[in-house]
Amino acid sequence: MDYSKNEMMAIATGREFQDGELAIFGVGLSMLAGFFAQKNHAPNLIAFTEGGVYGSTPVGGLPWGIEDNRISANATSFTNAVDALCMLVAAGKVDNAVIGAAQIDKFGNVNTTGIWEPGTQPWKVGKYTLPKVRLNGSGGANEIAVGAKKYLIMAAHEKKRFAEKVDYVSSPGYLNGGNDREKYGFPGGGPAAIITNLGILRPDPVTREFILDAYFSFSSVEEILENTGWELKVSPRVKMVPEPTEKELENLRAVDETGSLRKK
Amino acid sequence: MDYSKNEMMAIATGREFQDGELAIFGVGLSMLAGFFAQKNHAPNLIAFTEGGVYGSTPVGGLPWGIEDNRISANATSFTNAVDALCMLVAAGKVDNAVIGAAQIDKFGNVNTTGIWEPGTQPWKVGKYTLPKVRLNGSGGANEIAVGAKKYLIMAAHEKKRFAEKVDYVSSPGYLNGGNDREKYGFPGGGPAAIITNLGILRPDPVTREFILDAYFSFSSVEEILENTGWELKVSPRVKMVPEPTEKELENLRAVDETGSLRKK
Amino acid sequence: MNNKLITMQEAVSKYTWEGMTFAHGGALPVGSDCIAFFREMVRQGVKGINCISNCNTQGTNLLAAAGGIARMEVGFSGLEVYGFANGLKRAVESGQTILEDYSNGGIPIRVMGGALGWPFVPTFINYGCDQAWCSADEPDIYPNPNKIREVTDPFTGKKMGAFKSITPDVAVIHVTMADEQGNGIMLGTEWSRFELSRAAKKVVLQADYIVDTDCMRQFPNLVRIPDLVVEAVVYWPMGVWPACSTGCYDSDEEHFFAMNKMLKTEEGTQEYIEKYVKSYSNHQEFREVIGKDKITKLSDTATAFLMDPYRKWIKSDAEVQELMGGR
Amino acid sequence: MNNKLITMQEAVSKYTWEGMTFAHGGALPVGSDCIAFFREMVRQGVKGINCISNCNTQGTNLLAAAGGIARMEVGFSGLEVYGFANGLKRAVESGQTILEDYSNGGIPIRVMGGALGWPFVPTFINYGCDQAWCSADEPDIYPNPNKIREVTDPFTGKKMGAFKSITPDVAVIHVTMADEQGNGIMLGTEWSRFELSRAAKKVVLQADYIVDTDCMRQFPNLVRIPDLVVEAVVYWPMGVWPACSTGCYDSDEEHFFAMNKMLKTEEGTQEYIEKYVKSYSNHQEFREVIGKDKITKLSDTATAFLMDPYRKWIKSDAEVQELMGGR
Repeated sequence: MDYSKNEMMAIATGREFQDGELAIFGVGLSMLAGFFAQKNHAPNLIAFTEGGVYGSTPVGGLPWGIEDNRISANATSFTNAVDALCMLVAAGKVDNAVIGAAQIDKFGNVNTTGIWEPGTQPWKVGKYTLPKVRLNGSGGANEIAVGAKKYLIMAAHEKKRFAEKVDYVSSPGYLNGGNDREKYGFPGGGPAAIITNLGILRPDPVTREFILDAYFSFSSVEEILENTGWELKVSPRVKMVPEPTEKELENLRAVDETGSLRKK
Repeated sequence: MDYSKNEMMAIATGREFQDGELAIFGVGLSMLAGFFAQKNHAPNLIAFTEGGVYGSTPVGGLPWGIEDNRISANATSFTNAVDALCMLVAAGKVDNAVIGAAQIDKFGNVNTTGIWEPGTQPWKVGKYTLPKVRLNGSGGANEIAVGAKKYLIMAAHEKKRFAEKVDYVSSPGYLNGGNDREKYGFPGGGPAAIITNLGILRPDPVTREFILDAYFSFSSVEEILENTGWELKVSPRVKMVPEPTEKELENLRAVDETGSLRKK
Repeated sequence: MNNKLITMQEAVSKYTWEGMTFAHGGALPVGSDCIAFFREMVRQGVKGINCISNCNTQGTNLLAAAGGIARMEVGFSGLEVYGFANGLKRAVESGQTILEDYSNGGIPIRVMGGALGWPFVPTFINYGCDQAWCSADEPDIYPNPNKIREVTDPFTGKKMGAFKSITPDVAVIHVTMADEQGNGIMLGTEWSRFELSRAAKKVVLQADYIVDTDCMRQFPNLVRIPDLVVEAVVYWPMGVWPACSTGCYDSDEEHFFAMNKMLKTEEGTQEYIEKYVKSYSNHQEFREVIGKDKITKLSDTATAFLMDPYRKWIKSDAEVQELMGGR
Repeated sequence: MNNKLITMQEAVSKYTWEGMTFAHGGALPVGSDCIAFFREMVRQGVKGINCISNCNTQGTNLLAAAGGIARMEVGFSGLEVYGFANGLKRAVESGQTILEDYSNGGIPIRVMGGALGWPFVPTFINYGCDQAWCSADEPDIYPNPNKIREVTDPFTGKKMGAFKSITPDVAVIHVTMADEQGNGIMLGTEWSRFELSRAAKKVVLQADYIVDTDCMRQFPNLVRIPDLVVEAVVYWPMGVWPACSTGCYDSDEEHFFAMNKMLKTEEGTQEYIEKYVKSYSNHQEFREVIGKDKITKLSDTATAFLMDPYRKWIKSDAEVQELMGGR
């Protein structure tokens, strides 16, 4: 079967959603993964957006943003950010979600705020100097990281993205691992998986360090280790993720009408 | 001129409102006083209700309640209690307001919750036993007492209502007087006047004890002292409140279409 | 597409139980509340309810008179121009119902705290007064330091009050219109119904009208309660009677007074229950009990024009029955 | 009956000043914001703004590029599918704009705290992460203990975070429709515009349409911003361009990209200002700058039907001009 790495990543992410879950996903890849799940196996997956757009099914192409007209045309309810992000997401009512990452570390902490020259990170030097590259900041991902019962992190698997420790924690995963997250009393359970274009990482239940759980038909344990910036542990039960079925690919491509995932 | 004591009380209360103020009043007497002011001399007095009914002018007779159809028919906006009571009233945005009282004390504390047998009040016995008579509780008056820049208290002048100390503080005035109110950091300034069917009491700026400021043409200092349950002090500048003008009475009676104030 | 329509009997039987924390909404005593739901609670003999009430209404007045309310947290316990709520007053004065006083802003903001997942809510309201110092739950302590606690603003060091947030087990919420999926539109003030719908673990809507979902798609900004927070929808026209539903019908002065008078005594309460609770078994019969002329008169409200934009989407009794598989 | 309509020039000149705390609303980068107001701020050379931004938009991107933003508190500083906001990025990376990071729920809830008159807001969001530990205002301290402080739940003794509330000097809020008295209707998500309208000391509306107050009386539940919190109303059709206004027009992809590209450099920014800021002096000329064909195309939005119920109350340019005494 012919499919792209991004299609596999989207399908693997979509498979993590179960029917009837209340979910939130951002624009782009994660939205495609979510809508794929809804179309493929979770017809009662309920999704909404950060600003409180409910009941919508996008029209007219990939949305320009998560609250734009393309996603608003069929909505059954419009509310606001305090409702969607604070009352539903941050307060712990969402079952599952997807966030992206510019940088991610072995405890599932996500950085979307800035990249520093190595050795000049705030946590390293005890100062908040300007980053080398300013990114976009947290958006609504922090609310998901804090409040969702569980959530998934999607990222391209590259050594520079997969760091021992992120430069800046925009969205807390398990922080320094172990029970460190519990200190803050967050309502949500933390990241359940990191799903990349090469495989799937899941947290060790005790140390909360992410370890390699599965690779794809086109990747390998070795390739993944090479592309990870920390000494990635491999699960003794590491396995290959089942390839997309025809039905899955068909459903994904129906959702990905502009073919943005198909490019290899 | 022929007018009732209640009409004088409503007019005296209405005179305390200035044009352009943002105001809130309850159902019944206080609403009539407010709408009188609007009609008579404060066309830009802006009033709203506890539940967030904005821009309305009641139709079809005296409202059954402060958010009912008679007050809702012409509204330009409906919101909610958190908005109206917490964001506007309690947060200190309202200029002036009126509340009623079943019992009131010399520091302007208001009781609308219950009447106890003398000597069995919670503050006296250190216990919260059931009151002899259960009243209706605070409603939105507590928010007004806490948040309005200033507010007026309307009450029938009777010895049993005007107590040295109220049985239960539903809506805090100056509490134990002096700077006692300041302890709680309330955004609002406290009660500006007690307006009764016999006269007007205002707080001493230092002790915050309410003293007799004015009597009506049909009442007297003596009558007011007799009908007050504490040793009421009399302002050295005590004066008679000007009688209603013809225009005032006309405007009041236009507002009081059912004639509820006219009964003597 | 989840059809959430159930009957009133099913709703009460499934969503109420002894010892539960039950919230309702909910305008002031004279405004919209799920009064019909309370009637069915009385018919089914529901007892031991811990009630979260923005205000008392004729619903809580009736349930309290029938001995169903063990405890109540409330902002206002009267009936506005209709006076004291005799059923509730009797239950409180006899010690049958424990009444914990707050204010009309206090209950909504505590519910908002529950919706936000906060354990507490900062407050100036109900602070420095007897709503804080008197606790019906701990009557032996005065001033009570536990009901409304003290918290320090970490930025200025100043003290203020802290409410405990509320997360009811179930909220039953009156809406003017709902679709079968549970999207709800309220006309008139929301009071705390928006916050309640997010704070409660389960939400049931009681609707005057069932409308097509196309109505929601035309007016999404009016749909303040989206289907995803709602478990069940009960269709019950005139369901706020004898109070008023903005856009639909006025307060029934005559019945309001008569009802409150009857709830003043145990005998009157039983008589009321016989005549206005046990006398019907569905909403068609319920409307017969109110009477056609009375309904016509009450429906001639100055707010009726507010319903005009939505009439074309309203489903008839027969259409709703069909949606419910004939129930 | 207070006519609050003023011109855009008057609004910017009266309601903006150096050192002020300016809030705007406000959906995400691609959604509704008072972009036209920002253009006029740039035209009038407003500098030294302390900006409260739920999200960056093309408005803040432009004002930052023009050197007008001294400091900004923001939840998201990008442009969604359009990428990084080059004007803002340049201002931040050069040190011209101090950027204090929060999240998309963080700014709204802090504004809500301001609306409620609370000095602080309890929080789990932005707590236990670098939004708390890094402060652009105090860059020499890490982890910073002052930006988001610790507060103890007085009921359980557990620790949580505390945000400082926000009460902006002025909030300029885009609404779909306003009447001349300042009642505002938003179509689409409100983001934090409701809270902003209560938290700000002064509120100015920028409206795509001016409608008759009868529209508000027909749809009072849609009027989430009542006149009493509003000081001024500016009529400015296509005022969100190149972002989208739900019910009115779509995002202008072409201009969105082109604008962001131009804001990447100082020269491009000057060119942009010449072409798209200084090239008009009223909203009629502004629409000529966008172009008739482009407007027709953008207005052919799949959300257009959302405006249908309100069209009969929309006032024409001429009617609005008359209301404004010919200005």
